[in-house]
Amino acid sequence: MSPATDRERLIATIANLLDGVRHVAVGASSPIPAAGAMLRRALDEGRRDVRISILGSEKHNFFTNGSAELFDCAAQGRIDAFFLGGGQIDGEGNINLVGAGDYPRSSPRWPGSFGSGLLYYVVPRVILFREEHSPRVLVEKVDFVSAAGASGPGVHRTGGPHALVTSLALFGFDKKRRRFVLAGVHPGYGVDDVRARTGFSFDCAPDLKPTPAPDAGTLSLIRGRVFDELAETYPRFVDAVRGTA
Amino acid sequence: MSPATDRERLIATIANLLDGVRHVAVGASSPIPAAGAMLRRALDEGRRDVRISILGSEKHNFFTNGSAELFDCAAQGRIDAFFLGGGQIDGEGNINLVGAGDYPRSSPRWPGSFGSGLLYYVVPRVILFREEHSPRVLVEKVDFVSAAGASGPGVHRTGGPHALVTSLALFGFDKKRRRFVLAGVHPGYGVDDVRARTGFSFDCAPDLKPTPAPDAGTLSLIRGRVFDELAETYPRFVDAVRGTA
Amino acid sequence: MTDFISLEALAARVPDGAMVAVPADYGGVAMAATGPLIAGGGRGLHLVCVPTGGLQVDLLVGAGRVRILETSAVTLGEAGGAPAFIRAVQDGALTLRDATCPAILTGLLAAQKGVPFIPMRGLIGSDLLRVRPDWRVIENPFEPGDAIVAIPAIRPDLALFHAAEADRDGNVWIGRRRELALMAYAAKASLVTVERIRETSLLSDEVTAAGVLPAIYVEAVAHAPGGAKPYGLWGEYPADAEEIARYAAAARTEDGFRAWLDRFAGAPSPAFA
Amino acid sequence: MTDFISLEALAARVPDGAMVAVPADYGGVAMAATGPLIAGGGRGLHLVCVPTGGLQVDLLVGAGRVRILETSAVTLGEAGGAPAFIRAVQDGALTLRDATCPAILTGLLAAQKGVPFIPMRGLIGSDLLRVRPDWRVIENPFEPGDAIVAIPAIRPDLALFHAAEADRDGNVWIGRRRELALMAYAAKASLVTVERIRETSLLSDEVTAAGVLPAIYVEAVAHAPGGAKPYGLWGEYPADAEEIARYAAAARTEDGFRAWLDRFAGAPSPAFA
Repeated sequence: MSPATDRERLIATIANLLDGVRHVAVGASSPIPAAGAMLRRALDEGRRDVRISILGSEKHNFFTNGSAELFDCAAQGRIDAFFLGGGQIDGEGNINLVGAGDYPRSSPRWPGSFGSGLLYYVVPRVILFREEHSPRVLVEKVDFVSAAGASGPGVHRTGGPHALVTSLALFGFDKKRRRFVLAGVHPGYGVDDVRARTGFSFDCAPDLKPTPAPDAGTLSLIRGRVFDELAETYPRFVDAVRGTA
Repeated sequence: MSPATDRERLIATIANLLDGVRHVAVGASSPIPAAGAMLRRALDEGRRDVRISILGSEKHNFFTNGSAELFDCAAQGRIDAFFLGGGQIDGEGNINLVGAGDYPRSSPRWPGSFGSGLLYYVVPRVILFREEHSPRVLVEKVDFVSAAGASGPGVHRTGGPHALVTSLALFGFDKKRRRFVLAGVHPGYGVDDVRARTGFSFDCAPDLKPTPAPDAGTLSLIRGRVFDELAETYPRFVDAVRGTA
Repeated sequence: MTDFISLEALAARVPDGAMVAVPADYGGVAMAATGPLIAGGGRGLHLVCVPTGGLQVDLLVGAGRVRILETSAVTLGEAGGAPAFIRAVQDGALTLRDATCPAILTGLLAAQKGVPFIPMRGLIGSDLLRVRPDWRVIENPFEPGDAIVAIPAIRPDLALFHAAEADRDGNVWIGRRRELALMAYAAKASLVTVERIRETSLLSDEVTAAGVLPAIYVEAVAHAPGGAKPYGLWGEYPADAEEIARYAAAARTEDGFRAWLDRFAGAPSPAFA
Repeated sequence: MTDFISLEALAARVPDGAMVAVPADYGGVAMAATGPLIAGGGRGLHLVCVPTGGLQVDLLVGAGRVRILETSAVTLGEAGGAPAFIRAVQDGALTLRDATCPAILTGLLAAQKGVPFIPMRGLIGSDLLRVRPDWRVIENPFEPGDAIVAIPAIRPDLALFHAAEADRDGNVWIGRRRELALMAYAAKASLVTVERIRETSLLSDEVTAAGVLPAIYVEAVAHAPGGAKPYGLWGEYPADAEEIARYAAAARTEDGFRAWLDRFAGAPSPAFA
């Protein structure tokens, strides 16, 4: 078997972050998070049932109460993990899905905040996923806060950032200090590379190590069952990754 | 054709009170109000469409969003008329559906307030219907206010009592003075009979007259089409009234 | 995932003191679970009627299983008042939380939405508001001087109801009785009895999917054909008005109540409360 | 009762300045009404995207028909950003009301419930709250010191969407796309385009009834087979991703936008704004 590709490593990293979840929701157009969730489900089979809701998918959508049900479920505590991205993500975990520069005439203007204004606050494990790791994306301070990374006392907050996964590294988030903590660097890079390409300051975990590659059994699951399942929703993505594997 | 019975007169009286409505809702176990609504619909045919929702009926129920839809529709202003009764009704239009005596150990205890706590406030024409006309029912002051007849400033109030119909008389309601106004007395009775059997004081309309009997065309509609339609939901009631007609 | 269990096992999942939401007469009452619930379920229940109660509530109250009763009404419909409920009220044997239908629906909606309260119109000037200190009059933040009532969230431990069908995944077809979905969303978990269990997924076509409560809300399903009787089930069978009237007559006395219940439950019922 | 009219007549019922709620890409977009709306509908519209917008919104914005845009996002999905929307934002040609999906759904729910507002969690500490002075932070009346955001009711003049079927009474089958019902409850009236009109009542059996929006909310229906294309319609046909991508490429220029729109509408479009 060929070694894990970068994307397969990301999928395995995400599956690790989902250890123990009962229900994970995945936004539209998110093949790597969806694959991570499918891998988690495959790894847990026979021990624990993992539900996956993929927004916009007819097959992976058991909701029957319209657009509201995802948000209701999340507010009820029935969703353990969700994925968010961001045109900008800052060192306090604030995310910006609206645009750079002065609002309202943002440039670039991105689509908008979607459900982040609630989900970031009530889903216990929000995994921030953005492949591009650059000072343009990972900024000191976002230009517009679509959803805040942390909240003070007096704000009901059962959810928030659990990790930040990029093509370069894996960060945890320290809610008390409101700072990201570098927990793993992908092979071929060092902490200095991460610092050079990150616009915010962060801490380093004492046990910082290279993010592990999936073992052979896991890799085989990814290339077999997970990509087969993923192809139902993301056929072009699977064609592309299978071509490189 | 035999002359109108008392109940046929009540049905015609209610149909008159519903003149101009687009949508009338009728509670469960209310055959006379339902017949009044059906007569209104029959009279308006070809000129104006009248919708009737009968709660608990499968046939006359176009709601598809569960128990909430009636209340939502009412709060949206989509229901023009509704019927309420009351173990006690007082001179300010307050109604008591809970029980007599000291709450909570009421005696008698009636079923409860049902939807009155909202509907009385937001349905423009609430028709209070109670066949029994006695000082026991029509009291000076109810023992428990399930829903208030009138509200002061600072209370959103788009609905309230429009009329009170009993086996003896028809009252209107003066919202400003918070008093019932006797508008009609059924044949065979006079104002003094009404006073003697009413526990609250009330005003008399200057044009007070006997409540009119339905004309021959209306009576024929009641005995034909209206009772046929009513029999789908209230077969035993129709058997009984047709036996006396 | 959803467990498929017996009525007795279902009833045993209702612990002492649980807050349990149950539907109105016309809405899919899990009548067949009532006997097992009295025999082997919890005591000191807090019943929430969505939004009114009937025979099942009267049986549970008469059997002394209810400590708190939150409802907009208890009635046997055309058969008249609910005898055990009326006795319990007059004996002061219940903590009553009298409500109005939309207030109960609003409280459940607040739980569905994960918010502490939702406001509703009406109620001001009523004694309902006086006897419900848990409801608060607040000022509409968008219009000074406009008073409105805030109804706190109702978060039942369990919702208990009967429906036509479940599939093997635990999805339940509730059709247009969407207050059952409301109860299930608001509750921590739902216990459901069904007429039939089907082998194909209710979500496999969009027409049946439109009437489905998804399995995520459903903790357990018990197979109970005719499980709403003597109440009816929409699209399945009508209510047995004669039987309900017989109950209403019998339950005027404690002995008559017990005799009817024993016959209904198919076994002598255990000690009441 | 519900009127059955042409797409042009339907579009003509959208007056200048109307607040119009439209669904998300996946939810039954009345695409076939877009051309007629630009040709003969109102100007200066206030669009409310439930809860996000796509191609239809981009066309209306690009044609200069939109004055206020209330949305949680505008996107062409895999085809990328919405070019006319982005241009209008950067030109300052729109009054933007940026939101988050559940805030829009909450505002519509408040209208459905006939209340001035409903609270929601989240939002605190965001710039959404800063740019939406119409949202208020209040104190939870049941827990001192607990801040929560009150979202005011959104009461559209019209809801405009596409669905699979209507019957002759004006009932519309929406299936599990219940945000269409939410829009319709909240709006004063709904304008609906449908794939098919059937002669038998959708309410005549409980299985189809479960997915019905009743006629009381539906002012007018227009027959428009394929009316969501190039978007898809659940259970009917998939989206045409290539066509949406072609639009995304064409609309990068004003000329390309206009050429695509003329072809889509089947006629030269009138002057923009």
